[in-house]
Amino acid sequence: MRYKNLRSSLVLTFFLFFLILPLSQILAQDDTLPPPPPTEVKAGDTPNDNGHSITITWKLSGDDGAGKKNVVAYEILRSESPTGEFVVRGMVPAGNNTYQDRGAKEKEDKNYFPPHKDFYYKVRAKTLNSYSESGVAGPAVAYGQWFHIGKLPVFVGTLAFTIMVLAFISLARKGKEFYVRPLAGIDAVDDAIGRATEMGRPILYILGLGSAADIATIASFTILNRIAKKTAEHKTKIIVPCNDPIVMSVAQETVKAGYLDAGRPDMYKEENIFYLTSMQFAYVAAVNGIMLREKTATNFYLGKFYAESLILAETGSVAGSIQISGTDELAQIPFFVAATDFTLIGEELYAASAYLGREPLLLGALKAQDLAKAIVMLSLALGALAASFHFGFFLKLFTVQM
Amino acid sequence: MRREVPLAITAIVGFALIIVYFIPHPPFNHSRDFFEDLFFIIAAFAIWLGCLNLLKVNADKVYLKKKGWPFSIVVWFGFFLMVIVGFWEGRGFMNPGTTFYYLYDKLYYPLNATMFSILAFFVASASYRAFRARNKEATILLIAALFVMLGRVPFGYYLSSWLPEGWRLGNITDWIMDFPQTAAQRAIMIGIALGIVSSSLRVLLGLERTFASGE
Amino acid sequence: METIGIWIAALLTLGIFSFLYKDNPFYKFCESLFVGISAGYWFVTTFWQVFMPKLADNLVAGRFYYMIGAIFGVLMLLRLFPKIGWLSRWSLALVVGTTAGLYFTRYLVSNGMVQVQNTIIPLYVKGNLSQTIGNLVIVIGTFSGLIYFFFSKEHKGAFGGLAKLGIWILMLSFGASFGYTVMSRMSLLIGRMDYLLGTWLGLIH
Amino acid sequence: MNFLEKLLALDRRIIFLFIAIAVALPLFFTVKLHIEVTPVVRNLHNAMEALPPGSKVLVSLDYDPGSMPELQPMAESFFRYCFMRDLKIIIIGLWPNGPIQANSALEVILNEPDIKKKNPKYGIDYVNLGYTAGNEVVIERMGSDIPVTFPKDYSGNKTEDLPLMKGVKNFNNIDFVYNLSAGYPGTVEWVLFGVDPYKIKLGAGNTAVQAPQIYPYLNSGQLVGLLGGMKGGAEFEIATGKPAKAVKFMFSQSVSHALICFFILIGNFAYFATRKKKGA
Repeated sequence: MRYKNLRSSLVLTFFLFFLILPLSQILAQDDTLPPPPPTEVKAGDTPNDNGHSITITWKLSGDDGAGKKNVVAYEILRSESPTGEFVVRGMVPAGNNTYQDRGAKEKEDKNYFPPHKDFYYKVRAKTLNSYSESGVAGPAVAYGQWFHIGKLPVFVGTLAFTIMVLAFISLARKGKEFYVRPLAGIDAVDDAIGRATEMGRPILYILGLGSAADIATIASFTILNRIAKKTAEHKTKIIVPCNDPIVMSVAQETVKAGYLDAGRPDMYKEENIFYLTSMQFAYVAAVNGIMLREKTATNFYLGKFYAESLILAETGSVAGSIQISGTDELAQIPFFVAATDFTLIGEELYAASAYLGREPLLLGALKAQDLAKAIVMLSLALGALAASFHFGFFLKLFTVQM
Repeated sequence: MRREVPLAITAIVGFALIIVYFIPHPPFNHSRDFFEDLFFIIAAFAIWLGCLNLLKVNADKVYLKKKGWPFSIVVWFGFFLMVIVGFWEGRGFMNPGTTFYYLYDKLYYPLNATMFSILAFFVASASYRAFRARNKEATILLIAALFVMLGRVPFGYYLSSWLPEGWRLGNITDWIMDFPQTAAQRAIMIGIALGIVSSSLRVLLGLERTFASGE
Repeated sequence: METIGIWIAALLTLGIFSFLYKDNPFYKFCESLFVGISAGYWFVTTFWQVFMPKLADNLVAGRFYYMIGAIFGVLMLLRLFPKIGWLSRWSLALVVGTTAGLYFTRYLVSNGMVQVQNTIIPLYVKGNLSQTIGNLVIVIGTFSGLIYFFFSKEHKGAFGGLAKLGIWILMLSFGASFGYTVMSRMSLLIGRMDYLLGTWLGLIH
Repeated sequence: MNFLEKLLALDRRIIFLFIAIAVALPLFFTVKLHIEVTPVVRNLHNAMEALPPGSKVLVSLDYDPGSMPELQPMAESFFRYCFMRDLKIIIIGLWPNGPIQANSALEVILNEPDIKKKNPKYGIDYVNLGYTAGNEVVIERMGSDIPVTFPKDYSGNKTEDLPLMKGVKNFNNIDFVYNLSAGYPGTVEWVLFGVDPYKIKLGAGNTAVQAPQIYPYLNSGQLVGLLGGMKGGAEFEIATGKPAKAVKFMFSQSVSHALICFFILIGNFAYFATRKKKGA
């Protein structure tokens, strides 16, 4: 008897279940019923910015991704008083729970966002044909920060590195001798100049396509200075065609200074350091011509180079020149390595000026670089180990927020 | 004055820009953009230096009847052709349909594209010359280049289709690009970063000052 | 006009290509024209796209602090007058200081810290052998590559061994980059050939 | 000097000649190469196949003549595909040259017999809204109002008067976005300023040099699919069943690659052979 009842109630439940399920589905289609509103709305200053933005966060509506799953978007509304008129400031698709209300920094701008002023916010969950609003959050004030916390790792890195450089330089000043290992590209410089002298043919020095302020170009200026001094001693002609007017001006000064150091200012000829054009391939077309017509014995390509690197290196090889290259442009290093006789790879180019000059102060800076490199390598090794054991602390040390 | 002022300007501007990087508060947050603009403006002035130098060198060649002087007239012609038309057209000088655009499209572009495409020939001759298995390093260079070159065209498919999926040339290419290539690039990049940071410091501290040299 | 243009463009194309055989007057002509045109093009573009918007427009809009740019720009030009030419070094100092200051943090972050951050990866990925090997290659490769760039120690012993490994990884990468670029370089030549044979001569469709 | 030594010091002009032939000759032939359609291209094709006829696709051409060899075939195959499938095309450019490139691609495609039969009409089946300055800001503005961002089309007609643009207000009325990119602004900007805030469906074609930088966005799903370089273009043509320029160019590409590899091999052969002789 009791079992029978149980069975019939089970049947009834089943029946009801299959009746209710489609019904509930039909009801769910009815979007006129507003979704549950977003909750826990919070508004506050956006951190680490210039003070023209407020960040709003909320907890998703019950129908977003769950429940009836019919929320399509959230609208963010703003007012200057909790009871005043709220205007729509922006919209984000469903699934998002933050919004940055940003505005322009100029007072004249239509979309100016005043700092140091109270604002109130509401968030509206929208379905296709209805919506519901959250409670009012605020007041929130936008203000600018004086230090970007997310950039703290960079700050620490900057400070640490500066201290290291200064420390090594002061060691160098005190007369400490530093050892640096030999670099093939540097050792080849003297031979290359000697070769040009023996053959009685000129040296071609290309500073690349960089501006006078690119670090690669600056490193190249220092090397040019040393080489110019040596060519003055050997009475060898040096030709420096330039791609940038400012680079040309500095190159003229640099070579002149080199000749002065060698005690041969009379031999300096300004017409050998000249400007061609700033357009990459036109410049290369002209340099190609110079190589073949002047039959340069030695070509230096030191600085910033782009696609033209291989055109230069191959034409130089047609002309039978010895070629020494160096660049920090990642994509071009392979071509120089393959097609020139010696290549200074990336960092070696910057180090070259210290190598050639053997100035203790520059060598000191080089030592600081090596120390920093050792720290980086240690961090890499420890970091990878830590990551293998799902230990995320190390990664955080290097994570920079923009 | 001649030496100290430039070094002081470099140091003050440089260190200020480093400090400003950490300050989001106005007006400092825009100072970096402003200094970048200054950089471009100065370069825009400096272009006179370059062009005058170019014209002078070529005028000298014509005047002194140096070897190949007629070509210097061509340089002058080309320069003034572009400058006159460019200023005549005004601000919309590069809009399609203008004479300047025609000159760009029919003179500048083909010359530029051809010079660029010469690379195809040089890539071939450089590979022939440089990719010899002289030692271990050169052999690695050579093999990696061969694999990638073949792996990127249908030809590589024919060569390696007998291999199981995942071991074909195309897959090997992808693997090399994804892992060893990434590793090497990172090592170079980190080295470059340290080098640039250190060189920047040297410049700002006035240790590397060839750029301000002279009398 | 269009037909003349195509002929001129085609002849200039051939002129540049003739350099591949040897240096010749035809190439010299194209080269000189190219240098002149490009310098003129650069001059005009800089005027309309840098000088006007970045200087003139800002001054017209009342942002007079942009005068600083004009002043330093004029100082740069004083090089043309030998007696006061040394003043141009002030502008140069500004340019160099600006870039050094901007590059310092830019490279420290994007080339330094971000790369270190990306290399801190687990050495063992459960159930994914190829990823595990790949990660190992990345970490060891970056590490040994950095060893190669170490200036203070001679490449000897175990250190030298790691440096050697570093060179191998670098060479592998250089070879791969070289091979990878061949494709786009060939595309450029194919584009030119298509112009000569198709657009100009109409031999292919 | 024996043969091997001559081979070792081969005049590069001979190599140049061979390269020129290897590139030029295949252009005269149409050869059926086996081109495997990789998943990234397959995904793009599938996403476009899923669009019903009449869907509106926006194509942004962000390159200049410098990247024509790689990207122009992609533009052409895309237009051909859209016309065949009756998809409505809206052309824009974030680079000044983009809309010009589009016109020259259209000129080619509209003259193809298959397309001539379809007889697509300007304003109804395709429009070219031209170029607007502002780089990524243009994308942002399009998110709120396309007709305001592009008030007039390439030939100066009012955008609102074009039948195709009726009811096109912003990205909500666009079914698919396709971007051909050679740098900045390009695919990265479309992802950051289009996909992320407006959830547009984006496919892209890139130069071979640029493509590796775009891969991370594919893995994260922000990009539907990607055509990388000439090979990607050829794969798309194969996927759509209409082999054209890229496939043809790919033959040149293949032959020249093979030739370079062949040269490297004989160079090494000569190198080892002469060395052995010297050693003996």
